Amino acid sequence: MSSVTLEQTSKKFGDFTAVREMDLAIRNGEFVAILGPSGCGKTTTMNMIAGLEDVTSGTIRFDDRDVTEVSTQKRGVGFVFQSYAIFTHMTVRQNLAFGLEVQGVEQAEIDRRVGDMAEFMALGHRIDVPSAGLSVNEMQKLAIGRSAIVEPSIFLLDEPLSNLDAAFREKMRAELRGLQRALKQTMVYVTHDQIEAMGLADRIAVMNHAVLQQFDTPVNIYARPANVFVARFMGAPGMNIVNSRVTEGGVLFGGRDADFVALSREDMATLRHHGERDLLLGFRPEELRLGEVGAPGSIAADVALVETVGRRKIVHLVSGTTAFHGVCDRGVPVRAGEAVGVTISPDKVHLFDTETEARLQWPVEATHG
Amino acid sequence: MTGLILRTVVVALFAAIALLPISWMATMAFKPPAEWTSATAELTFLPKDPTWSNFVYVFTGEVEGQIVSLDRTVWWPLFASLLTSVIGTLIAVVAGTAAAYAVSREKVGGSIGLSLLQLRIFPPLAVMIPVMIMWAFLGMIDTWWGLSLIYGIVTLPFSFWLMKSYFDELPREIEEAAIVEGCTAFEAFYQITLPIVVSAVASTALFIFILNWSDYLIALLLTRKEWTTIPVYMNALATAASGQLYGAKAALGLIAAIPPIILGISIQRFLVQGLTFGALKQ
Amino acid sequence: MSYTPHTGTADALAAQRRTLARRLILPTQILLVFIVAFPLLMQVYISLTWWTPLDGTLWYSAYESWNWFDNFAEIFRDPGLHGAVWRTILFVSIAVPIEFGLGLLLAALFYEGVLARPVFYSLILMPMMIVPAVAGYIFFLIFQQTGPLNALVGIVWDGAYQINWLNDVNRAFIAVIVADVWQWTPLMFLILFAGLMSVPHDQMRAATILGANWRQRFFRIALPRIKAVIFIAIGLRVIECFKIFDMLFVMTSGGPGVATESLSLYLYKQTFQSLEWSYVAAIGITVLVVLSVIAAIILTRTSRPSNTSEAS
Amino acid sequence: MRGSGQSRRSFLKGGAALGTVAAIGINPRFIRPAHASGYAPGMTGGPTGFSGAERFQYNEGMSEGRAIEGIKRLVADGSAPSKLRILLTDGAIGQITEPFPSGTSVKEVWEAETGIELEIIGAPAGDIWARVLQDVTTRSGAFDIYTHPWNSLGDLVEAGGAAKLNDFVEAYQPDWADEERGTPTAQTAELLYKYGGDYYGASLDGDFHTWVYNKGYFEDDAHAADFRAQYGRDLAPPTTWEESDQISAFFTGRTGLGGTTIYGNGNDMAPFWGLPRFYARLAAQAMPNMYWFDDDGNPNLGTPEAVKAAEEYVKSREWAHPDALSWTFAEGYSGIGSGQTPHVTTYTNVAKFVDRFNDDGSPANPAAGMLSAYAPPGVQHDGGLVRRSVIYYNITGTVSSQAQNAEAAYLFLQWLSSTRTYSWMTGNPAGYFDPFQKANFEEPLVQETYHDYMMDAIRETVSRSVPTINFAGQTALDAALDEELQAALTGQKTAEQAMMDANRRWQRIIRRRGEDKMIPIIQASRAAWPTIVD
Repeated sequence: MSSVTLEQTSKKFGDFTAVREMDLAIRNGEFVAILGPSGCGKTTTMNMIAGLEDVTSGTIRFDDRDVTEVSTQKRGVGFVFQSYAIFTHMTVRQNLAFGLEVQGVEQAEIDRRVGDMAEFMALGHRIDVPSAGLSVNEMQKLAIGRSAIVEPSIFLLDEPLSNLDAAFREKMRAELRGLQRALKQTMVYVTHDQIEAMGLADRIAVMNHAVLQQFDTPVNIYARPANVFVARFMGAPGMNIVNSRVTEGGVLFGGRDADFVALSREDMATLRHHGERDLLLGFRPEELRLGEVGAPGSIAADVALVETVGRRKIVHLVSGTTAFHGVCDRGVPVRAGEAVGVTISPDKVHLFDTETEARLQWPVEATHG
Repeated sequence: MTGLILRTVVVALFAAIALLPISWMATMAFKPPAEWTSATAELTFLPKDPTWSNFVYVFTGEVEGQIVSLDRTVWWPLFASLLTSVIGTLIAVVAGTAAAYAVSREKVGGSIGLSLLQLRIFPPLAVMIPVMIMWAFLGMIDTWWGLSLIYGIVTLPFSFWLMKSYFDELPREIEEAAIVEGCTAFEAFYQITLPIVVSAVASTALFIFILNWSDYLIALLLTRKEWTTIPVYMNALATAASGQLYGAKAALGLIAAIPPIILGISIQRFLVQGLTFGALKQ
Repeated sequence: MSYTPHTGTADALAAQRRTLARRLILPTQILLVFIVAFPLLMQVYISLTWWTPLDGTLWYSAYESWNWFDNFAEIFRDPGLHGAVWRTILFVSIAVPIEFGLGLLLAALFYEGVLARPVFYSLILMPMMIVPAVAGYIFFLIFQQTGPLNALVGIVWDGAYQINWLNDVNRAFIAVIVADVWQWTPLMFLILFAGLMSVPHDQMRAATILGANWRQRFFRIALPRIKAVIFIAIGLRVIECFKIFDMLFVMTSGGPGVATESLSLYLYKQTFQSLEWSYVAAIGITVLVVLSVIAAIILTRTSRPSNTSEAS
Repeated sequence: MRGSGQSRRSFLKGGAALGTVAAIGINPRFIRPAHASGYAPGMTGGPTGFSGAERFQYNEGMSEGRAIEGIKRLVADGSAPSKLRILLTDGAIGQITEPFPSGTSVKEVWEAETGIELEIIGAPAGDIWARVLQDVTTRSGAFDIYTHPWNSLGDLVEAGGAAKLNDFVEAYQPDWADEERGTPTAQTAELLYKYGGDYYGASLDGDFHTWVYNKGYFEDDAHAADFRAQYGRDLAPPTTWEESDQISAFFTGRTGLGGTTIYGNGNDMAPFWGLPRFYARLAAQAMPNMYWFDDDGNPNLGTPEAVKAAEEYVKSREWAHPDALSWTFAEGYSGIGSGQTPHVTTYTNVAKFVDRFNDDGSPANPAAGMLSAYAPPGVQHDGGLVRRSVIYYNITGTVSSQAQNAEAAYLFLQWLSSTRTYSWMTGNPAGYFDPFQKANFEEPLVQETYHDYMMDAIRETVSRSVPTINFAGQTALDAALDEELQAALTGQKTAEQAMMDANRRWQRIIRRRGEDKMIPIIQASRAAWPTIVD
């Protein structure tokens, strides 16, 4: 197992840029999820790591070894396909042995390792069945086992759970996590499902439009999204982003005269540094509280619609021309048509630049000064 | 990249080998008699003195420089080929599609699929005597309907197996829903299922047309003169006039070759299924 | 939901559908019975006699020369037939493997990728679109003593024009094999390439990642996966090759002598020259029995996948 | 553009197309002012409208006239059919349908005099027997009259396909065997018209295979001098096969007309078409004849004489064109016409198709004007020189047993094959029908078409021609022999093996056909052989 480093890695298909100048340092033994909407470049990134796609520019290193020009066969990666790509014309044993055989490992060694791997994957009793007859669960195990048996330096998984139904997926997710720990493997896991990413990964790389948006722990991604895209993409529903304006008196919610939003001291410091300007204000729906109209520090809003989803209510709110939503327990007595006062705790407010949509931080980059 | 170029070169070589014999006939069709063989002149690929006379000859029966006038021009054989191929195709496609639907949906007809396959595998010459006697008894020798009928029968296996592979893929629920809505079973077949597979039917028909058009043996045995098809006409031309009407025969060969090439290339993807009886899709 | 079929119960519906199916299959059944029943009966009947049209009687009077199984015994004694069968088998077992090999090579090249693929694809398919009788004529032209091939040979080996192709026993056999390979390699290619394209891309990539080189991927993953397609392609060619008539008839008429006489050409000569119709009938029945077994095998092979898909 | 009318008139132009000599239908050659009209005194029918037409006219006292009268009676009693359907060899159609020498055609005269339409259905020469057989065995009844190789007559009769004509011949008295005008000998008539003692066919051909040579080559000083130096005798038409083969060997590889390389043996050797060459060699191997079967009806193919003939035949391939094994008669014609070969054995109409000049006086083929013919070569025996040719193919008309009206069909055949109509028709260069009746050879139009040298050679050939097989089983017997000969020609067997195998196959075919039935027929067929020894 090894670390994986991408430096300024780009991939172009003709005029189309699939991945743009990506920098990504995956640590040894780490479980990393690459997350993003479809077409964001996450699969291309993984294919480049595996060597299935040549890079257009930049470098890929496994540990200190530059593998940019190394062919797929020689890279020593494990790859689990969304379809599992089981060789259905072979038995379980033949599947497991395939990688060792083509690499010219001795037969006795192959037999031993195949036996061990089958036991480890709990496929020992199925070892001589045709693999076409396996259950989905077994197929996934076989796919992982088949990759693991060649002791890859890094393990890549391409949405391996997306074929499964919801209940089974959760079970498989847990199993996968367990396997990763047991195998002590560096794993890169591509998914469009943020819950999967949050639940599995040590760190998450969020991608959009060929660009890496943020690479951080799940907690940080959630708590300190690097930009508007990440803020909106993570969480269900995503973060509310409203236009607002910094004035002498404070931050005007939705650019209106009346209501100011309370900010943390840290944010206030940031804003003072920037001076009077427009910005984007972000807050998570589950972080706002509904109260009486006119409560101190609250923003006046009307309830447009209330949806009940499971144990939660999603409340659609309108304040002036600004629409946003909140989530509350289903026990909260709120009805459409009511006027409410919305409070957001100051340390849960996120500030983003209107132009770059990047998180405003102290000190802000000079270009925005 | 070098691999790609190397592969392309090899493939181009194959393409040249595929093309050269055909183009030899094609250029032969435009050569005057003196250029037909190396007995009278040095052979060249392109005609030194290109001429339409071979075509004029087979289409009008007479041409300057040919003292032999043809008893029959190519027009009627051309028409005979076209008519019998088209009607044979209709018979095969209509009967085959209906049977394929029935077998796909209701498993009726026992081992009809096997019987049809045997029909295709069997060498026609081993059974031609009784067929000739039967055709004669029914007055069908050298008639357009007699030839069309046998064409329809010998290509039936293809239309059956092809269409069955299509119907097998189509979920029954489509018709069941229609029947629930109040259609009769036939209306469900005719108004719901058939329109869905209409392009498959069309491709099957083109494919079978090519098969019928390409026939030589059956027309040789079951026609006399009136309804001989192009390939038979072409070969007979050589027997009668001499083996040396190379140019005229090449012109006929070209005329016979063009429709299948055009149709065949246009349905090439479909051809695979036809030739594998639909076994490819698994 | 609350729809109720107004056609009645599910049983009635099923009955209606079966009735329709029986009607739809009827034309095909009639055509089959029409083409099979009488010929089969007549074949069996006259094969047990010595009847030939030269007897001056019609076929139904064939019982006058009843001979039980003499014709079938003749099958084992007839060197002409044995020669034709042997030549046909030789022809099939040389031509089909070459066609398969070249077709596979082409399919592999296309699978790996070539420039201008659609253009080359169409060009390479062209020979199989040619009417077989016309293909026979094309190669008749090419292999003439005074034809282009010898002209080409004359250019390469100056003056050594005089290779005799179609009037030499061995070279004529080679020539007809060349013609058959030319015409039908494209079919092999077409089917095998389609087969290769149906191999899941992920499996090939998985094999690559596991360290398999090109050859290992091709022979251990792709080929085994398209076994059924290969079976069909070869089976189809063997059957058609075994029946071969049109091309040979036009190109060599079985000549020189009987050097290129296939089973079909032999039957043609028996029918129209020797007029041994009862003997031809006996051969026909023998061939039918042999081929039925083969057809049954093919059918079980090809219908298996559709059965499993219905089950799932 | 050139209209077809013009090309019809100038049809001999552009005759460089050697490959086209085997006609599907040659347009008429002779353009003469049409001034005569009406019948000559005492004549009631026949062609009119050209000078000499009276030679082909007839009255009720003549064979043609009797046929016409017979038809008229059938028409009168309402039993005549409205048309007659004839299966005819493709290349022969022109002689019936093309006007000759100008004015009217055979078909027009018939239709005008009888009102019965002639429907001609053509088929290639090589396929026509298969078509006949198809009609007979399937009882299609698509034709009233078949034309087919004379060799197939026995098969056709045995298969029940031909109507017996005895009664009609008795009633209408054709002039087929007329001493003045008919077949060269009474024997020939027996051979050509009868099968098993009964009348079945009407001969429409004279396929006595004839030797044609390039006189220009033979008289060329350089060739002649070299030949004399090599063989110590003059380069002259051969009298024996040995001499013939020497000539073939001598010419092979020499340079001929237009720089072409000569092959010495011009014969075509394809199955079916090449067979008569072997038969001719075989027939001369004994005194007075080497019969195909011995007195007891056993095949003679296993004899040393047959092996010798086969060996010589196989050897002759050396001097033939390399593609000769796939050649039919047509390639043979073009070989002699182009000057590629010094001599060829073939059908007599080679003279009319090849040896001719265009309207502008230029030769239609390079060798035109240089050709001549000689009597068949033979084998020198102690008792004399046996020179033999064969009758082979010889288009023959038969009345189908399924004819709608056999009498009407017969009457047409009698009319067509009687000496006046036939002489008229055979003079027409537009088809295959060749002269064989005495009257034909006397006819100026025929002489003009076939050239004088051919007239003499034909007469000599006819008297030395033996019949090839024409009894039931012929197709099988010839096919078996053919196959073995081809095996020998292509080196798969020695000539001896081939002959032994052919002998066995013939025995088997005869056994299978029934020896009791076959042997009398075989013995009877020997009676028609000429015994002339030079």
